[in-house]
Amino acid sequence: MDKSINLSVNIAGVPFKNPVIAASGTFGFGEEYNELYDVGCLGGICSKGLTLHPKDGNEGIRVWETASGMMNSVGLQNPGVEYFIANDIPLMRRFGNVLIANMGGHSLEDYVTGASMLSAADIDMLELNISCPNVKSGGMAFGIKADVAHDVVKEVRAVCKKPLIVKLSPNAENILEMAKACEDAGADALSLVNTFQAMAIDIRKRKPVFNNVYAGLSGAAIKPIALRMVHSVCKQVHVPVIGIGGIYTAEDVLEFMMAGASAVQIGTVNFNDPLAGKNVLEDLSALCRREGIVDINEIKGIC
Amino acid sequence: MDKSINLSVNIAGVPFKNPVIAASGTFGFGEEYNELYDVGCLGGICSKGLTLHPKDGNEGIRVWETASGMMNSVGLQNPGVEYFIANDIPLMRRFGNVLIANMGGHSLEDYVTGASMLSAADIDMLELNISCPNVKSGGMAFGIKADVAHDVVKEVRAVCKKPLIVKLSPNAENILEMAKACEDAGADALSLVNTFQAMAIDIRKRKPVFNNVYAGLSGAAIKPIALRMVHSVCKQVHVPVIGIGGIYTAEDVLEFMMAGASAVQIGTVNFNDPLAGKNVLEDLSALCRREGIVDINEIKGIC
Amino acid sequence: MRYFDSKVLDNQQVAEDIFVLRVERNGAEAKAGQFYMLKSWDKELTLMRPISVFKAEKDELWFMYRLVGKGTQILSLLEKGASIKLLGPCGNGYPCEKLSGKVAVVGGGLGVPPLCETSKQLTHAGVTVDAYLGFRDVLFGVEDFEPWCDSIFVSTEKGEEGYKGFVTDLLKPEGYDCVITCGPEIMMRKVAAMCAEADVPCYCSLEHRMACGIGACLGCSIRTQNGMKRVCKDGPVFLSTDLLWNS
Amino acid sequence: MRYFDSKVLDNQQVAEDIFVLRVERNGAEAKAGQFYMLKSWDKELTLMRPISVFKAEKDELWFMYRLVGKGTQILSLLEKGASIKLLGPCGNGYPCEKLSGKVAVVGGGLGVPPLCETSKQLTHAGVTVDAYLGFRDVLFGVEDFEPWCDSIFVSTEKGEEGYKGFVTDLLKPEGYDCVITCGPEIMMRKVAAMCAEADVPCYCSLEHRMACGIGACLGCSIRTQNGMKRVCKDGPVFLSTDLLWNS
Ligand SMILES: Cc1cc2nc3c(=O)[nH]c(=O)nc-3n(C[C@H](O)[C@H](O)[C@H](O)COP(=O)(O)OP(=O)(O)OC[C@H]3O[C@@H](n4cnc5c(N)ncnc54)[C@H](O)[C@@H]3O)c2cc1C
Ligand SMILES: Cc1cc2nc3c(=O)[nH]c(=O)nc-3n(C[C@H](O)[C@H](O)[C@H](O)COP(=O)(O)OP(=O)(O)OC[C@H]3O[C@@H](n4cnc5c(N)ncnc54)[C@H](O)[C@@H]3O)c2cc1C
Ligand SMILES: Cc1cc2nc3c(=O)[nH]c(=O)nc-3n(C[C@H](O)[C@H](O)[C@H](O)COP(=O)(O)O)c2cc1C
Ligand SMILES: Cc1cc2nc3c(=O)[nH]c(=O)nc-3n(C[C@H](O)[C@H](O)[C@H](O)COP(=O)(O)O)c2cc1C
Ligand code: FES
Ligand code: FES
Repeated sequence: MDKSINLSVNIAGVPFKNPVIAASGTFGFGEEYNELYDVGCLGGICSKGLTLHPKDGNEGIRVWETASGMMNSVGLQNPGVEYFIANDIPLMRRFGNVLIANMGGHSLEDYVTGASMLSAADIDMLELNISCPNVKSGGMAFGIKADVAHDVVKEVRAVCKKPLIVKLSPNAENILEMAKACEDAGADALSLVNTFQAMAIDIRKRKPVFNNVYAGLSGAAIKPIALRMVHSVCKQVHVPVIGIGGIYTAEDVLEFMMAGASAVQIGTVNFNDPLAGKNVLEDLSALCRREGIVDINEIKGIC
Repeated sequence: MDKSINLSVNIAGVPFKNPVIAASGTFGFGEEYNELYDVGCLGGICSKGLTLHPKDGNEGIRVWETASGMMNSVGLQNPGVEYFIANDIPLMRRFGNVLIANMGGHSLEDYVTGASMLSAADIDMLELNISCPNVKSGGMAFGIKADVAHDVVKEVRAVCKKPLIVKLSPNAENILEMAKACEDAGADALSLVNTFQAMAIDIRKRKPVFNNVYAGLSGAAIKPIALRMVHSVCKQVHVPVIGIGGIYTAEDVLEFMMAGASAVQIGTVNFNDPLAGKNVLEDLSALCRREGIVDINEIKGIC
Repeated sequence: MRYFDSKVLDNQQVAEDIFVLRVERNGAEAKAGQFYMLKSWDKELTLMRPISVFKAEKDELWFMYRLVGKGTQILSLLEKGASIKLLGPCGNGYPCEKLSGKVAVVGGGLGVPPLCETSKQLTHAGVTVDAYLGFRDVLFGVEDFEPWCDSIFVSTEKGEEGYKGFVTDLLKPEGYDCVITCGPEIMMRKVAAMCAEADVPCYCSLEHRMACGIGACLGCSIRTQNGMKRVCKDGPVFLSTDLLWNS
Repeated sequence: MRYFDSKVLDNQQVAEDIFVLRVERNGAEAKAGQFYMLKSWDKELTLMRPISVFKAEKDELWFMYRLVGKGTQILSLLEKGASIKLLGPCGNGYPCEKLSGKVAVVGGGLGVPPLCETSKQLTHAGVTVDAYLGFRDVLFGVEDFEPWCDSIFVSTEKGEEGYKGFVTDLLKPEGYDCVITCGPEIMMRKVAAMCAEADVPCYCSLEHRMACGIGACLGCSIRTQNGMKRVCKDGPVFLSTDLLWNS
């Protein structure tokens, strides 16, 4: 990596050594990919999506490949906040980068309790997932209507002592109103997008592929839509924005940052290239050099 | 083609010899593709998007390839309703299949005037595009809010003597409310989806690719989202639905029909395979045979 | 666990739809029953494809696969010298080193190939192996079991070769210290039930759609007697008594 | 206009990033200045790629292309015998048959190859041709002009070969009955301006992003003196006086 190029960014007061963060749910707690490369080289890691209580997740097929993307219906399988704090945080801490706990929930109470527990633990930031489209009971609603989101963010904000990122769903009725509502309610940063609600049918079985019928679409396929959403949100809010959605390459990172993102998360690409985190970072500094970018923050929002 | 399999469908009283229709804006008025194969073999053809008055469309780059898809910002370039009626309808009539005039607009008045002119002409159906995301002045708004859509559909319905298809935008705030509003307002059928609002950035130029900044995403990339929207709309409305969005293969046609669509439109795939219309049809009858489908209407909505 | 570039040494069609791919091993490990995530594309397909180790030769890894969809289609077109990426070895594999006495390996369809390396490793561990191999119509890979097995029983559904019917009709678990099975779930369930009855331990190798292949995405989790388990990491091999067969 | 399968006869790298692809012609037509939409992929890329006819030989079509992105990368890897799909001939082409006397063809970069077939067809139409060919640093295709041209003038930006500077510095439109140009817009605008001054008719060949390539999608429309025109169907060749150079 080229040391003469500054890749470090700052989000809501938290310094990142570079803008490439592993996206929640695609990177476990970092352990597995750390067998392949030092995941501490990433700017940060978002934990898999936590809920207050442990969850088994969904039955049936959970992942399905689509054209330039994939669908998932993992359904927030996770060990619960308490187990995470006791067991996973210490392991994640060894990586030496920014530790972001990602949390979803089914009820306002769970969100608030979970957030206050997590924010008291040794994490750097909390990312509130108000968007997971997989959990039937609730889940969805928080991420669709701006006023509902406002309420949950406000309550969580009140108990959260760590910088709070709110992760938006592209299924929101109005992504701009949603972003503004979350900002108003006290979000220190926004991240977007989560997966798009989508469907696949197994024509031989004449049945939906997923038990839950719908599942979340991610990957390169969604990048152009995600980029549009990030761009329009960045023009409307004052808090920093983390771009997510089909980011596979260093070029994609620059696109999202030119659209206004302060950093990005990479998800699905980890499955396509298990060294994606490392590779994107290496390419990013080479690309910056080629494009004459000395400090990556220079190009932020120039589009 | 296998004559023992019934592919014919009926939409709002109009018989189609098969459920594969060329999508608006991707097929001109049929002339060009007719040089490559007899486009009369298709169930029907949607004309390129018309407006009351002729339009030059957008400046700058108009098409851009993306992962498993493309973006376009044609901006409804068209010769206007009057020219279309005088010159293109007679040519399209030679094909002998269902002639659907697709019409967009910038104002309620234009919609109403255009629709009454078209519905008096020799077309089989009118497809009202309330969704084109490319035209800055208006266009978008009609397709976003259900109440606005309701008004325009109602007024058009009042003057339209032909079966009226309303084409929905996936950018609608709530696709179900939108569908129901259009049904309530008198749509005889719905077609969905139009393109997704999306963005691309040329990182070398550090500028958006499109002069209008945002453009419409289509192609295989969007199929899983389109399928979900079609499925959920089909569960909510009683009028027939035409599925659109990334349909490339006979398998895709069956997926959309199993999700509840009465027919489909193919757009972007025509660029990937100029014989797509013919090929999808041939494959469809082979696929039906393989899957033991004697009448394609059997599998409609079984998911 | 490594992610590395390898070269195709050979890629032969051995039966209708069935191919054997040989790649440079590059020192990679391979316990019987483990698998690799493969890809020979860049981003045209999103995911890598899980394929079991058919044979682990000194400098080569062999995979036997059926052409079923886009990924295996691309694999099937690979020519000698082509590049291919491997992620692995993935999964736990069969505990060959812990077994002794007489073991039956029971394979069906594409569950057959992984049992070849398994038979070899069992033999090396001093175990006597009988193979029960079931096919739909055409046999593949059977001769590869010969060096490692005492007896080989073969069946086809319509009796084109060997016994006519299911391979489970031939199996008598009572005679074995352990049964190892890989194949369609319906077959493995039957084998597991027979072993339960006979009180013989039975290891099953599961399949599940996978995204990461290394335990990070929870795309392949299944419910077991001991809670949720990842087929790619905690499996693919499970004791039959741990399974719930929840599909 | 046909859409047909063809076979690659040869695909050679002729300079850094520059390749010449030869495919079976299968009786397809090819007027000078026309192009084909090519693809040698299935659905991995959405769109076909427009490439001009470099040479139309009896049984072969030749294309000269620069490796710039994903599509041309895939093309560059094609080997003899590979399948490729062609849609064309697309566009209007140069009106070679209507010209007479002395014509200058002025090409820059990848605008050079289409002028080779053009020079040939002009020669066959009894026209005398001079070629003005501008390159950045490395020459390609120049020798292919020799059979068809009276004089060939070559330039490179830093003078590595031929004249140092732009090829437009060498051109004097006054001496010609018509000028035909293909290359970067900035060059063609200059040529057009010089021709306008000298009152010599000038044909320009435009490039634009294309989806269908046959006039159906309006993805390549440009504003001209005569209204909106499709580069793929109404062009790519336009009289310079019809153009607005609106980019
Ligand atoms: C642990 C494990 C070991 C395997 N070993 C072998 C083997 O040795 N030989 C062999 O022929 N096959 C094996 N399979 C099945 C093999 O992975 C699939 O046949 C292959 O992934 C199909 O890919 P495709 O692109 O051709 O098919 P597609 O249907 O186009 O694939 C679409 C997606 O579904 C997944 N998929 C499709 N079928 C299966 C399946 N049966 N199991 C898991 N995922 C699937 C693909 O990986 C891909 O993500 C194994 C599967 C697993 C989980
Ligand atoms: C009428 C016409 C004739 C042409 N003739 C030649 C030729 O003879 N030799 C040659 O080397 N090139 C020629 N080009 C340019 C050539 O089409 C592009 O270089 C090529 O499409 C790039 O594809 P890619 O996938 O490698 O690049 P990418 O940048 O990955 O392509 C992405 C998309 O942009 C389009 N695109 C990229 N560059 C151009 C361009 N300059 N013009 C139009 N579309 C572009 C591609 O077709 C594709 O749709 C011609 C273009 C046109 C319009
Ligand atoms: C298998 C899988 C599991 C995911 N789990 C979560 C999760 O638990 N919490 C969350 O906020 N997002 C989750 N996501 C969404 C990703 O973090 C990311 O927002 C999305 O995949 C889009 O980015 P990508 O296109 O780079 O994958 C998951 C995505 C995938 C593919
Ligand atoms: C180049 C292009 C032009 C289009 N023009 C129109 C149009 O004029 N009117 C309209 O209703 N839809 C238009 N569309 C949308 C298509 O009809 C279709 O709804 C969309 O592309 C999704 O289908 P697909 O993925 O099969 O292309 C256009 C699409 C493309 C790609
Ligand atoms: S495939 Fe990702 S955890 Fe098993
Ligand atoms: S590329 Fe479609 S009209 Fe020219």
